[in-house]
Amino acid sequence: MSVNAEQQAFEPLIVVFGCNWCSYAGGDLAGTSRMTYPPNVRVIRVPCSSRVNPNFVLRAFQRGADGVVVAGCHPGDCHYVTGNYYARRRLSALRRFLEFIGVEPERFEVHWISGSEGAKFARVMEEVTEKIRALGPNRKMRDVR
Amino acid sequence: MAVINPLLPQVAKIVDIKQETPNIKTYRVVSPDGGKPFEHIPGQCAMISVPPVGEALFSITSSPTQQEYMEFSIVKTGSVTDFLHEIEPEFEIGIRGPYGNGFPIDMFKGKDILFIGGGIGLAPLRSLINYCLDTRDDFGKIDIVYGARTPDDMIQKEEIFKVWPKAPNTEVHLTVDNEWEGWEGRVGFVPQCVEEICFAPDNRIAVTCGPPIMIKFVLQGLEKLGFTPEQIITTLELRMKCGVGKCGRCNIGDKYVCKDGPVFTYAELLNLPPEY
Amino acid sequence: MKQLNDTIKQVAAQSLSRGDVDLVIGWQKGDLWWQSYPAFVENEQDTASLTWDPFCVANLSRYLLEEQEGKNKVAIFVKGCDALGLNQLLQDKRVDREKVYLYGIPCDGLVDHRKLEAEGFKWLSEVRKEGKELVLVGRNGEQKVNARDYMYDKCLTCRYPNPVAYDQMLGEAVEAQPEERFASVKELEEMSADERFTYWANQFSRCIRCFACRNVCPACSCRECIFDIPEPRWLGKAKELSEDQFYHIIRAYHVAGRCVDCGECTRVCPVDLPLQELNRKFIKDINELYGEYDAGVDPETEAPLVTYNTNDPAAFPES
Amino acid sequence: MKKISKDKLPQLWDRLAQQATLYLPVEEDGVVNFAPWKEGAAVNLDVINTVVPPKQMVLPQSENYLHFRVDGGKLDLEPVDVDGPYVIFGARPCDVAAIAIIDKLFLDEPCDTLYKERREKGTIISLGCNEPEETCFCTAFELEPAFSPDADVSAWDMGEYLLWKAQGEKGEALTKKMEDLLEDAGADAEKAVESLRNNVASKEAAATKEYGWNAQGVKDALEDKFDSEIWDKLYRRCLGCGVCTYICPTCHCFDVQDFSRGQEGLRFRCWDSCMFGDFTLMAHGENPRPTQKERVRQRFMHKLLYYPSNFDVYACVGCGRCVRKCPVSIDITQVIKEVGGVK
Repeated sequence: MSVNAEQQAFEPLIVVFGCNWCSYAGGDLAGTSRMTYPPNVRVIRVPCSSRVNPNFVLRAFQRGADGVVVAGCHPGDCHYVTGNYYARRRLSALRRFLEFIGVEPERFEVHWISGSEGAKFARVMEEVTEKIRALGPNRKMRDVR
Repeated sequence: MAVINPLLPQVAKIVDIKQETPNIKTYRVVSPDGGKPFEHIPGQCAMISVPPVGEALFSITSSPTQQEYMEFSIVKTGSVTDFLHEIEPEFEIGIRGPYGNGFPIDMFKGKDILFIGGGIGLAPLRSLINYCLDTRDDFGKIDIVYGARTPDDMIQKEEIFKVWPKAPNTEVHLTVDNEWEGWEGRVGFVPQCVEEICFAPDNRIAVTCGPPIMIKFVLQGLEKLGFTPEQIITTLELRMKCGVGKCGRCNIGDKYVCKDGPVFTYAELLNLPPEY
Repeated sequence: MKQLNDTIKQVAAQSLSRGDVDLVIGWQKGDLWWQSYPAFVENEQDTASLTWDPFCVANLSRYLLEEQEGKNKVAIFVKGCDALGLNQLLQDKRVDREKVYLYGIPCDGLVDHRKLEAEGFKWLSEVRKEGKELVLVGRNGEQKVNARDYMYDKCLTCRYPNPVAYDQMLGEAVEAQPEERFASVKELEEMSADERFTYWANQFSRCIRCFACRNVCPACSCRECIFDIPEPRWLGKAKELSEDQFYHIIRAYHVAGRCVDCGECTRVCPVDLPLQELNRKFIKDINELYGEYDAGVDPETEAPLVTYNTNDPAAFPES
Repeated sequence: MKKISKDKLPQLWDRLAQQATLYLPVEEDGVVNFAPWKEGAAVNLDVINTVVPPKQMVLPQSENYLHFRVDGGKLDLEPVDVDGPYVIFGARPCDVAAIAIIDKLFLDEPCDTLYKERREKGTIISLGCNEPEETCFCTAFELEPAFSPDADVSAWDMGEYLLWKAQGEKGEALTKKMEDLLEDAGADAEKAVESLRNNVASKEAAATKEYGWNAQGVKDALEDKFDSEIWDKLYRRCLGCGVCTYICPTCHCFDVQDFSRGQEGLRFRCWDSCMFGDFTLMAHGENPRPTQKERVRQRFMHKLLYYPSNFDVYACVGCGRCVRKCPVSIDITQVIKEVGGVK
């Protein structure tokens, strides 16, 4: 199977942590508006983007995720007022650190998606899936047992 | 046959689960093709394995004379036991053993035996009690003192209320820690009960299992009654992982509880460092 | 250096005899020339065993977690890096400042005995610091070498040699001559992602999971560490690369913004993992993103990752 | 007695690596540990002790021994086999003696077959020491720095070449396979080894002489020291980390854990340390060793009293790794002297 074909055959696994009040709702809206986005995405609902513990991100990579996305409310819209402000700092520090350890930064992204941006949700999932498909499977951090 | 790895469990099946008390269940275990997974002597233990949670060592509460199955009474108090308390009969588990030295049966032959149990402590004793009752003539008088916090916390209610009292030359003394509505029997801690009944030490062996605090006062009480340390036997419980004296975890001094124990005489305990 | 050695014994004896403190934590010599280890002195006559020499590197502040219990006052000696560690314990509310009496020791760098041994200096009986030099007393007389050549790497980049927290300073302030502390972080940043991954994978695969780096760290003072909690078990006990990575990334992350860059993790690692560089990466990024911040300098200011500004920049595209 | 010139060693290693995994001391980032041989590996035979002892080949830091599959109430179990043959090249006499010491426990009834199989699949080529380290005290436990009776092959570094002496069947078989690379060492080789052995032993004895001690009395000395206040002074500086136990060649305590991937998983055993707080912590919260004092005491009591009373050999070979690597210099030689174990 030629490299290109192999790459086409590779279906990336994307784990998305969606904040309950905005991004998860955005995902719902995309669904109810009959917008399609790639099935490679597995959405896990969290109360807030600041609930995403770096353990979750690393565990996802260990168990075979090729890309991880944290989606939360736009700064200022957070249901808990300051949640995404903390998340912005902590996930920024985590993203740069994962890069330092050797994980391609595209594999871990953070997006602010509000409850009304169903289209943006679908678009982001589409873009991330294509980017990761181009990058190929994530061997780094994966638990091979 | 080739020496098999002592850490390797074999598959066994749980055929019956009896809820004894709010946090204790008794499990009846058989090997896949029926019968006991392996032979054992009273006081020995087996390692129950419930992947992917883990393994834990439990005393075998059934007597070796019971050929059809092996029984374990298990308190819900950790990840393995939590899992065990969730499962239904017909569930398959891993099992390996028997481990430990077991009770020194010859030492009891021709003697009166005083069993003193507290709460779950009756489980290891029951294996020896039923063994003695099934080979009754080898032994003298049997007294069983058993206490628990409340009547609901007593295990093997069928045997302690109905079967054992009817056995030849056998007396059962039950007690609950304090007054309990609907309980007419004796009230008071087990050590108190032992001293009140004032058992004579001559030609008698005392075997006791239960929470450490009970053991402490029972030992004192027995000494007051004139029992020598050689006449008092107990079983110890420590964290045990391998069960075969290799993993270095369950030592008291140079003795490994899983291999040189869990049964010790009080005399043996006295020259072990106080680290259990 | 000799004069400080006497001062330490005096102040300890004094504070114990006057009953100001119940315990003095300092250092004491072992049998070998490079062995100086933490000592716990409760009565006056034992203070004679206290010492100060080029090997008193162990950070004493973490012992307060246990030793402050049930005592009204504990005195400890703090070098520059130790004082930063102590302040971090104060900021994390794990030590009660009222219960601690701090003897500050300005420190111009301590000696890594392995650097001496690497150049054949062995079987010594004593090593003294005299000005900028080390006097090595061996079987065949004394030798002098330049002290800075044999200092711990962490001392070469030390920016706070004078303790930032003290009740009584025991010596003259020294001048900091720090080398660039982010040199190797920058070197690693220039590598490609795969090169960096291979570099760190090789380092982590040497780890034997002894947890010395966690147990020595003044910023790692949780009552129950996440790696010790059986349910949910985040870290398995198997020797597996992905578990080693998980441990080191999360340990570095947990002290991010609170690590005082004292280098004890690198010193105690039995397989010489460059753990300080992991923490320095976080320090460098946090300085760049959210402003210069030195953990442990002022326990009153909030650590960067436990606060925010509404207009913070992000290390990811924000649309 | 055979010999092989040092420049032929890479050839020898290649040959050895063809039939089995060859482990030898390799330096990486300044750390020398046993690692599999591959072309151009930075082999370092001068360092006395690797950081992690060759114990890790007979008792790996973690080894899977059971594969399980759980499906509803069904359980199916399948042992995992021990991997292939290996050769350890360059193990020091103290480390080989340590393996012989833990043999006594693992091969004692009921025999640990995992360990037994790993031992049978291994061949150990020991390399005698020429110089003691400052932290070496193997002579205090009556071991010889330049000779290991339990190795399959004993080798000595004579400068330009190694002397090579097969000991036992495995050693003879291996020597036969390597015959074309080895030459006869000639008549005076035995004498050369003899003088090397005495020279190094006396050098270290002189060094240990500075401490002037032999540790054979420590078991009796410890009999009544359980409540001695030596432990109260010693434990306070201990960080409770696992450095001393994991790099100790005779420490063998292990834990059994499960790794699960949904319905399938692996049960493995892995190193554990009596210095960790949860080593003896029971499910219901009781812990017979609640503070670091009991744990520090247990480590020394086990090595110098309990193990000798069970297997009549001390569980310490005087390699000095714990003395060098303890972050707060808890020093077993100091403990032995303080409890009056010096004869």
